[in-house]
Amino acid sequence: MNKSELLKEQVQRNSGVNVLKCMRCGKCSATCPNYDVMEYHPHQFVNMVENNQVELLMKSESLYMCLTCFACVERCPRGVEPGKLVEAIRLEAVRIKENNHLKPDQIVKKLTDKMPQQAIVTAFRKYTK
Amino acid sequence: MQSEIIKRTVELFNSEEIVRAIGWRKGDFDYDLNPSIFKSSEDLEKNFVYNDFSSANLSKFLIKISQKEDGKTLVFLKSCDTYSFNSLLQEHRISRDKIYIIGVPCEENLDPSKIKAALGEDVLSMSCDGETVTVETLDGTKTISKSEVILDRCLACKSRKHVVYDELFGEEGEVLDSKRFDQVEILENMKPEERYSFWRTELSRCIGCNACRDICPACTCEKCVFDNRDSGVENKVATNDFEENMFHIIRAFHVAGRCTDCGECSRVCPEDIPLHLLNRKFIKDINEFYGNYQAGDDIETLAPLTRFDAVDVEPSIVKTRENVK
Amino acid sequence: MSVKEKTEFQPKIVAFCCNWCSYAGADLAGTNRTNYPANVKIIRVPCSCRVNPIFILRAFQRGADGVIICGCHPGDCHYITGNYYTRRRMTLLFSMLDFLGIEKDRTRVEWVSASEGGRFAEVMTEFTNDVKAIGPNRKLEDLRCKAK
Amino acid sequence: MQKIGVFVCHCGTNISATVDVAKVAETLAKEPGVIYSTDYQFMCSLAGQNLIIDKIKELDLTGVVICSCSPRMHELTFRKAADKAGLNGFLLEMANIREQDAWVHKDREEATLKAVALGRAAIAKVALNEALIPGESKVTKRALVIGAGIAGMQAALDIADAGFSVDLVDIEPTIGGLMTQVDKTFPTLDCASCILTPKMVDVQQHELINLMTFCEVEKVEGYIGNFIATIKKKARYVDPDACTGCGLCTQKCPTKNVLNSFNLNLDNRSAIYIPFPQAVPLVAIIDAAHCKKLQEGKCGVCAAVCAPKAIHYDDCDKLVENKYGAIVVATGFNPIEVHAFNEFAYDQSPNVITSLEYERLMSATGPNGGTVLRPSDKKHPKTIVFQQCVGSRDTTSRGKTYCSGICCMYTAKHAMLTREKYPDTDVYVFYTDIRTPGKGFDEFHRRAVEQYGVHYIKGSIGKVVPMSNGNLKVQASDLLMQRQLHIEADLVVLAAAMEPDKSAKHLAQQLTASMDNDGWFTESHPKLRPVESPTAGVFLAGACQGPKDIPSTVAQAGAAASKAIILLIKDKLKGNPCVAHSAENMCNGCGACANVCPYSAITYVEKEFRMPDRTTLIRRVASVNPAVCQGCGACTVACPSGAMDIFGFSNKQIMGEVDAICQ
Repeated sequence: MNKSELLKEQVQRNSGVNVLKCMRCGKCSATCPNYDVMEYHPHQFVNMVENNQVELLMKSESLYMCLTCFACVERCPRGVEPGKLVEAIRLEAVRIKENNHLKPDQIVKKLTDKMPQQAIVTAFRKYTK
Repeated sequence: MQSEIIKRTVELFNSEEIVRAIGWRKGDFDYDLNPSIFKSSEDLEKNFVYNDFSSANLSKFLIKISQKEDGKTLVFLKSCDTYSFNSLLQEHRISRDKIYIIGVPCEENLDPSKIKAALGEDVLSMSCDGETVTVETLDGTKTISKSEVILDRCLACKSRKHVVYDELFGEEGEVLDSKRFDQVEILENMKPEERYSFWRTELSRCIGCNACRDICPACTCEKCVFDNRDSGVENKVATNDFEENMFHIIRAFHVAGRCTDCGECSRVCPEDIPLHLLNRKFIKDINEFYGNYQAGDDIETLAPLTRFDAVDVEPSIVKTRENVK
Repeated sequence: MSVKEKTEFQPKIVAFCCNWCSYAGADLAGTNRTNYPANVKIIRVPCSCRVNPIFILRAFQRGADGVIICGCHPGDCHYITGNYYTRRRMTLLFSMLDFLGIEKDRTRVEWVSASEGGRFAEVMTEFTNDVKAIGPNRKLEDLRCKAK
Repeated sequence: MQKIGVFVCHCGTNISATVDVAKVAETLAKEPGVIYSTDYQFMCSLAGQNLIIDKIKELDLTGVVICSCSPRMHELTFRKAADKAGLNGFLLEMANIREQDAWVHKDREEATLKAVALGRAAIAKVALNEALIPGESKVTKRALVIGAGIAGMQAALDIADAGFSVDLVDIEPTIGGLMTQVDKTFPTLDCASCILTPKMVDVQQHELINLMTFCEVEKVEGYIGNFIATIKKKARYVDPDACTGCGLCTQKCPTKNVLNSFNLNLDNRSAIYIPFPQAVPLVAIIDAAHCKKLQEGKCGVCAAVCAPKAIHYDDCDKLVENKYGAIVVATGFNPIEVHAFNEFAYDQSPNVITSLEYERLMSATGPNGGTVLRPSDKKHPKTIVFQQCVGSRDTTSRGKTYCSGICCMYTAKHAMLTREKYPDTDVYVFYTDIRTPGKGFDEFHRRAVEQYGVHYIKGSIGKVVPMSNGNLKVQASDLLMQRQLHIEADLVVLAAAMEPDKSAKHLAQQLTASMDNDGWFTESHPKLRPVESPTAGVFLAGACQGPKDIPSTVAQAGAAASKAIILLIKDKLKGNPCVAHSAENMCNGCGACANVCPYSAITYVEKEFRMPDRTTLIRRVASVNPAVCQGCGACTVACPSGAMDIFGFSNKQIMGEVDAICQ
């Protein structure tokens, strides 16, 4: 198992999500309130995890654009729960620590009008010493 | 308690509510009780005993009486006996409307053979006062702590709750969180060879007396398959050693899902074979595989072997599971 | 066949096959000329749920070394629900035999459909090899031998 | 004294190449009970069969064992031969030494030994066989069809055309079923009424069809060929024989504000009503819950205006009992309720409707006479958004896991008809997958896209927000363009999943017909017996068995009818004699056997027994109905006492085989 596959495995295990249950209906992205500011959208999170592209997601700002409102979790007809997947990928990002976690001064720079409040909270929450 | 029970039963006799009562009759000694039918209040007043040795489960006697006799029969049931009663009711073996149940409270019963083993065979009488058992022997009075002489099955009591009764003496009890599967687990944790040698030692003592079958409230067949000459497995005279061992496996299988774990089989076994462990193994497996089930808990839920789930475990689980070596 | 093979332990294996799926699957193995060990002797039953635990123990009593029960796949039973009962009964029975210390590889349940001739042969070959590996069945008979 | 004859077949070289047949015959000759043993080139040939017949007669054989091919191949052939010789066919057993021996083994010695073992098992079994005579039962030459939608009507017509009387029962006051509410049908776009109403009239006029509308099947007992059904005739308060269907009562009725269920509550009707103008029978009915006379005791206008005096306020439910030989189930389907899908705001806006409601909006008999006007303000909608898969392919508790099968097609139909009638309307269809596997179906869908300019978007509506002007803000995903869409729509149409009709469950219990987890009736075999229920004598027509469109429904109804006819045309049914039977003296009446019986073939009777001490005793014992029992044997293992056994596969016979094999 290479690194990408390992990440996929870990993300799925931590979230309890089975990405293979997705039937590509797009309900998650349809229901997402922060769709427009995301580079990768909820359904892409699911599809990209399936295709071993967790690292791309970890690098993307989209990871912190998710408001964790769980509308996608609520509405998904197949019980895939994309929101939980996002959380698990965030956790992976946090675990890498020094490599990519946000430093306090970085967060300050990100405090723009566009940044949703919940994302700020999330950013702090993911901050580790 | 005994006098209260007698008083009430006499009332029921006098009001012609009941025509007979099944209870425990005084034997040669006050610890040696026999299940018996009392047909008059006089007989009952004189010979009925309810004490720490009233161990026998009386529910099975109701079958023949239900089939043959008219009038209402009173039966005394301890909490564990009520489960057997419900099972019999569920299987249409007894008629509820012909039976009056007095639920009698039960602490632990005592085991006369344990007392004898500890204090010698020459016992004249035994009585229990709270925590101490006082024993009159030919050598004089002796005492022993109750906890040392409790009947084995009562040590793993599953429930003090009477699941069915018309009248209850004492407080309503509760289902207990018993450790009754501990012994099964000990065996499960042994190596198969050790288990094999355990059972070989135990079952080899079987003398084919059929006491386990005759006492069992789930073994109520009009004619046992092992007594039937046409069944092809008649067991009257075992032609080889395998047959008695087959008897115990099949007997356990036949009561699987129906056995209420009353423990009578082991209590009456003259060779002290722990037959209840076979039944408990089935109960434990059923709980693990198909969800918790207590036979006799109610009379609606179908026994586990007469229902199924489309997603039941496969038999291969026996090979793959980790909790049994 | 070499002399060595002839003298090796040849287990007696009884296979109970349901009439509608597994017996037909066994017939298909024949039609396709798919080999499996001759140790396996098939008894036809209407449904796997016809197999009484007594039959299995009887087979062991009379000298069988392995007993396998084959039925339709769960959900495909010709009698709608028969094999679901088989599944529960045999799970419990096998667990009990294990509890008594009997080798787990002597008994088996397999679901073989009428179209799975190849699988029937595979299953029988595998089962025969498993039983061969554990050797002759003594334990079941010995269980009642007087302890000395 | 057994006199068993053994016949070993060479099957050309099929068997003899691997098995030493002469040696097998020679060895088996020494088995106890065997008085004759031989081998022959082809046992199944005429000469071979004659050999068997001659030997049975000559040696007065009591049992025959044929060592040859699979009994699945030739058991019937040989049984017939034995019968011809005067030996009951069930006194013959086969040892399968071809498929299960000669063909799967290479070593001649091994295969020969195995053939001997299999032969021994067959001899051991045949020695215990009993002569069996299949039981016979009479067939009642009348069919019951439950549900009078397109499936039930088709089945009833076919059965009646074959010359058998049919009772056609429907829970609604009119026949026709759900198709009466449909406007046009795909892929031909012909009007549903034009093809349905003539059929309804055919049904009404057929002299062998007895219409029982507004009736419910309460109870069904009995078995194939001999069902007894109790049917409840619900109070209609109008004598259907007297009513002329003039409709005067409906015009004069003062209660006009009852929601009209035929138009899915999109408009109102009176308390006494005729469901729709083409209803069959064309007879009024009083909705008791809303009738002033029945609720409050005053009014009585309808009775006053009714010239034929057809109205009876004292009408009540009646039970009738009838006998039937065959039952066809055609209870159909309904769209699911969509309230749980709150993201679509169905409960918040009248302009969010289901597809069937849209069907009514388009229909000439609908609330607006066929003009599509949105419910809130009767304005003509300019933007209509369709959402597919509402509750279909949904594994959550809100929906159904299966694909409802017809939504892709009816949505395409709706979109196409809308664009044709109102070219100025924008139509969007949000889909997950398009599934159009019927004849001409995908072409139909492509026409909607290519010729009618319907915007098909791969994606889903995420949220519908009703606005104060009645319009709907629709937020949706467009997966192929990777964008989120925001559409202001006038009307949102939801393609709700299909579910079985609610009446089906009770019926299934009565018929002991099995259902799957979703409540669809299960067929006896998914491929080879698709219109037969596992309960013998019960047949399945239409969507009660699973989601279906009209052509498949009609086809299946015809198939179910022909299966019913095959049954009804017989005077007597020959049963399978290999059925269970209970030894009453050993039976405990515990009920275990009945609990596991998939066919409810076991009932209990109170039986009097003479005891050895001359007393009598009454016990409950099991009794098997041989006409219903299929002989699976589940009961025999559930029975602890061994009282339950099966003819042809008895405990002793199987143990005889076990013993012989393990010898």
